[in-house]
Amino acid sequence: MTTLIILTILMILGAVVALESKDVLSGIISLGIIGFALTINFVLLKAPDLAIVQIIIETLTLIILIAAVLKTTREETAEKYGIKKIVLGFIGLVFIVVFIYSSIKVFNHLPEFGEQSLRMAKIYIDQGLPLTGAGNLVAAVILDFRGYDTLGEATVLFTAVVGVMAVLRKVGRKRS
Amino acid sequence: MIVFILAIILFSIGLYGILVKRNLIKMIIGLVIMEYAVNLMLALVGFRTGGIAPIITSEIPEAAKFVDPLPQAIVLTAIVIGLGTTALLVSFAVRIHEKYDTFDVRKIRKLRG
Amino acid sequence: MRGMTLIVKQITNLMVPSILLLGIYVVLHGHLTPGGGFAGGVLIAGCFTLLILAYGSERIKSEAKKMRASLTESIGIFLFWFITIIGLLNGTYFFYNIIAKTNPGEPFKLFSAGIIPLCNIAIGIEVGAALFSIFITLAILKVGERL
Amino acid sequence: MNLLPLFVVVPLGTAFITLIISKLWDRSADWLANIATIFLMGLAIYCLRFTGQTITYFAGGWEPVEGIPFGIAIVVDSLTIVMLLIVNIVGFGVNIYSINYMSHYTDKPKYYTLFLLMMAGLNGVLISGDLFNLFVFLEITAIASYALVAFGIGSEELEASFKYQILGGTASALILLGLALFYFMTGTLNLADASQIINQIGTNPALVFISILFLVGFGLKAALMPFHSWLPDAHPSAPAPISAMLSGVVIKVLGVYTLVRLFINVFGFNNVPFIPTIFIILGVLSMVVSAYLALGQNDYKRLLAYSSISQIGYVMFAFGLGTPLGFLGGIFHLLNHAASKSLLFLNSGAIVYATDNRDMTKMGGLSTKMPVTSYTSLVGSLSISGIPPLGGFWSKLVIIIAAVQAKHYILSGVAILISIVTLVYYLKSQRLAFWGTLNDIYKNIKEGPFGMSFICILLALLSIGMGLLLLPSLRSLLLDPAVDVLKNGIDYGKTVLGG
Repeated sequence: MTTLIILTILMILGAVVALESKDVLSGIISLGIIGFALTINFVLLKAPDLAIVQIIIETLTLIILIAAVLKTTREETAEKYGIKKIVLGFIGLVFIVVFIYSSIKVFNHLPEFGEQSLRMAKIYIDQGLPLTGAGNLVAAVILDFRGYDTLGEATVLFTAVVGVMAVLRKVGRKRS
Repeated sequence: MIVFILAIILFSIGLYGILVKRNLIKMIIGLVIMEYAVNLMLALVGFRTGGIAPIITSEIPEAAKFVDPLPQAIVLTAIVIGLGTTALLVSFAVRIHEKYDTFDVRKIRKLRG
Repeated sequence: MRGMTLIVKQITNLMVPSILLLGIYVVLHGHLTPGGGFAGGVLIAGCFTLLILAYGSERIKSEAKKMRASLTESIGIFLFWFITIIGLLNGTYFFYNIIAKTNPGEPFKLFSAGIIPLCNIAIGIEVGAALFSIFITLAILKVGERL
Repeated sequence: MNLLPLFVVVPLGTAFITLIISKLWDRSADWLANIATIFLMGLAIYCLRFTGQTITYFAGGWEPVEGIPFGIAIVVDSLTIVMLLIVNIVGFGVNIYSINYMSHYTDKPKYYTLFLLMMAGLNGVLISGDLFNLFVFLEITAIASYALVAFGIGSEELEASFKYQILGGTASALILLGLALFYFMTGTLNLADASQIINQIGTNPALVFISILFLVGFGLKAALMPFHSWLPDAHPSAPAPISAMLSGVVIKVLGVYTLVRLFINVFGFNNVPFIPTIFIILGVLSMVVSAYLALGQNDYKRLLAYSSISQIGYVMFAFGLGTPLGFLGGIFHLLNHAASKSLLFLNSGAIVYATDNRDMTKMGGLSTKMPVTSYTSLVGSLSISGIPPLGGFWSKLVIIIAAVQAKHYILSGVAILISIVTLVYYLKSQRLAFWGTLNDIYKNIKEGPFGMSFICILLALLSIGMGLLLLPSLRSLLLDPAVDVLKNGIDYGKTVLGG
C-alpha cells in the first residue's frame, strides 16, 4: 500500500516534469517515468497481464514519440506571460481544484479501496475455469465472456493503422 | 482512498496540460497522462485486499480470493486504444510540422484559441 | 533513421531470437499464464522494431516491408473475425466458443479452452503486424518529401 | 435472433477484406463497400418489423445466471431501430455518392475501409447494451472519423482533425473515468442491470459526479455549445460525403443518442434531477449562439456546420422537456435533420466538385448551371428552417407545442425566433450561391455525375415526405414505439432483462 502511494506520487512528479520541461525530448523521457511506474503499480495490484503489455507499449510509445521529435524539432514553444495567459492558467487551476475537491467528497460515498463488492465479476471468478477451460481468468474474460469487446479493440488498432497510413501517404489529392 | 485521489490528481494534471499547453507534442503528452491515470484508476477499482492475480494453476485452488479480472480486461483494451490514438496524433503532428515548421499552436491558423 | 554501432548490432543479433521465442511462447500460453495475444504480439513487434533501430531503416526495402506488414495485419484480423462468426455460421451464437462446448479438453493443458488459443494466435499476428507497420510508416517517412 | 450481430459483423468483415482484395484489383473496393451498405440498409428496413418489441441477445450465448447478466448484451428496441434506419440509409446514400466524389482523392480503398469501420462503429454503439462495449465502438467511430476528416491531407484538414482528436481524446478519457467509477459503484457494466441497481441506490453524490463526467464527455462528442469548438473546423474540412456523415449521423449517435439513453433509461431523470435543466440550458445555448454565429459565415460548409449545432440544440431542448411530446419532437427532429443536413452537405460537395470553391461571396447564379443541386438544396434549407409542408416544419411544431405544454413560454418564443433566424441565413446562402448573376469563371461548369445527383434527389424526396411519418398509421409503426421506450424511463432494465 505504501509502495503504491509512493509510486503514484512519483507518477505525479513525472507528469509535472513531462509537461513543464523546457526541452520536449526530456519531457517525453519523463513520460517514461509515469509509464514504468504504472507498470510496477500494475504488478502491485496483481495484474501481471497488464504489466507485460504496459511495459512494451510504453517503450513503443516512447520510440514513436522520440522518432517524431527527432524528425522535427525538440524546442519547447516560447511562452509569453501576458495577462491572458495568467488568467487562463488561473481559471484552469480553480477548475482543477474544484474537480479534486469534489472527487474527495465523492469517494466517501464509494466503497473503500480493496473492499469493492462483486456482481458481474463473481461469475467470472467462480465459474471462469469450468465454463471456459482457461486458467488465466483475464484471458477467459477478454476472449470468451467479453470477446466481442476484444473484436472491437483489435478493430480500433486496425483503424488506427489504416488511419496512420492514410495520413502519411505521399499525395492526398489527384491533380486535375 | 488516498490512492484514488492521487489518480484523480494525475488525471487533472493531464487535463491541465491539454488546456494550457501550446505545443502540439506537449498536448499529446497531456492526453497520454490522462490515459495512464484512467488505467491506474481502473486497476485500483479492480483490486481486492488480500487477493491474488486472477490466474488459476493446478497449485492454486479454485477457492482462493482473486482480484477482479474485469477491470484488467478493460485496462488491456484501454491501453491498446490509447496506443492507437497516440500513434494517429503523432502522425498528424509530424504532418503539421511539415506544413508550418512549428509545433506552436498560436502560429497554426485554425488551432488558435 | 541511421543504424547504430557494431556493439549494438551484435547484441541485437543475440537478443532478437530469444525475444521472438518469448513472444511466441506468450501468445501460445495466453490462456494458462499471464499474457496472451496482445502481450505476445507487442513483444513480436518490439523485436522487429529493435532490428530496425539497430540496423537503420535505409537498408531495407521499406515500402515493400510496409505493404507486407499491413497485409499480414489484415489477414490476422480477418482470421480473428472469422473465428468469431463460426458460431453464426453454425447456427448457434455470435462468438460462441464452439470447441470448448463440444470438446473441452483438459484444463491447464496447451490444447484446452476452445477458441481462446486460436483467438490469441490471430490477435498475436494482428497486433504484431499493426504495431510494426505503425513504426515502419513513421520510420521511413522522410519529412518534406511530399509533393 | 442471429441477425442482430450482422449489423457489426458485415461492415467489419467487408472492411478487413477490402484492404486485402483491393491490392489485387483496385476497383473491387467500390463494389464491396456498396454491396455492404446496401445489405445494411436492407437489414435496417427488415428490422422495422420488430418495432414495439425489445430484443436482447447475448454474445457468446452467455445468458444471465441468477438474474445477473455477465456476457455482453446486444439490445435492440424501437429507439435503436429509428437510429439504425437513420445511420444505414444515410450511410448507403453517402457511399453511392463517394464513388464519384472520392475519385478526386488517391488511395480510395483506404477511404472505403475507414468508412465501413465507421459504419460498424456507429451500428455497434446503437445495438450495444453494455457500457464498455459502447465505449469501444465509440472509439472505433471516433478514430475512423479523425482519419477521414484529414483524408485529403491538406493543411486545413490536418489542423482541424488534430483539434478534433485532442478534444475527442479528452472526451474519451472523461467517459472512461466515468465508466471506472460507474463500475466501482454498481459492480456491473450491463446498462439494464445497472439501471435497476441505480434505482435502488437512488440519488447520491457519486452518481452526480459520474453523470457530470458523462455529460461533459458525451457533450463534447455531441458538440453542445460550450464544448462545440471542434465542430466548425472539423465538419467543413472533411470531404463532403464525410461531412454529411459527421453532421447527419455521427454527432447524433455518439452524442445525443448516448446521452439520452444513459440519462433517461439508465440513470433516470428522477435520480439525477438536475439533468433535464442542464439539457434545456445547453440546448437553448447551442440553439441561440450558433444561429447567431451562422449568420456571419460566408463559407457555405461552415454555415452548415454551425446550423448543425443549432439544430442539435433543438433536439436536446426537446429531450430536456421530459414530456412524451418532447421526446416525440426530439426523435422526429433527429430524423428530419439527418435527411436534410446530409442532403445539404452533399450539395455543398457537388458545388466543390464543380467549382473547387466554398466561399459563397464568389459564387452566384449557380442555379442555371446546376439545377439539381440548386433545387434540392432549396428543399433541404426550407426543411431545416421549418417551412410547411416539409418535414422540418412538423418536428419544430411538435417541439414548440411541447415547450408550451411544459409551460416554458419564453423558451418556446426563443425557439420560434431562432427558426426565423435559421430561415434568414439559409435564404442568404441561397441568394449568394444560387441566385443572381453567374460569375464568369464558372461559365463552363456542369452538374456532377449521375450518381451524385441521384442521391441528392433521393434525400430531397425523403426530406419532403418525412412529414408523413406523423400520420397516425405510420406514427404507430415507428415514432410512437420509440417514444414509449423513453417514456418507460428506468423501467428499461426490466424490459430488457425480462422480468
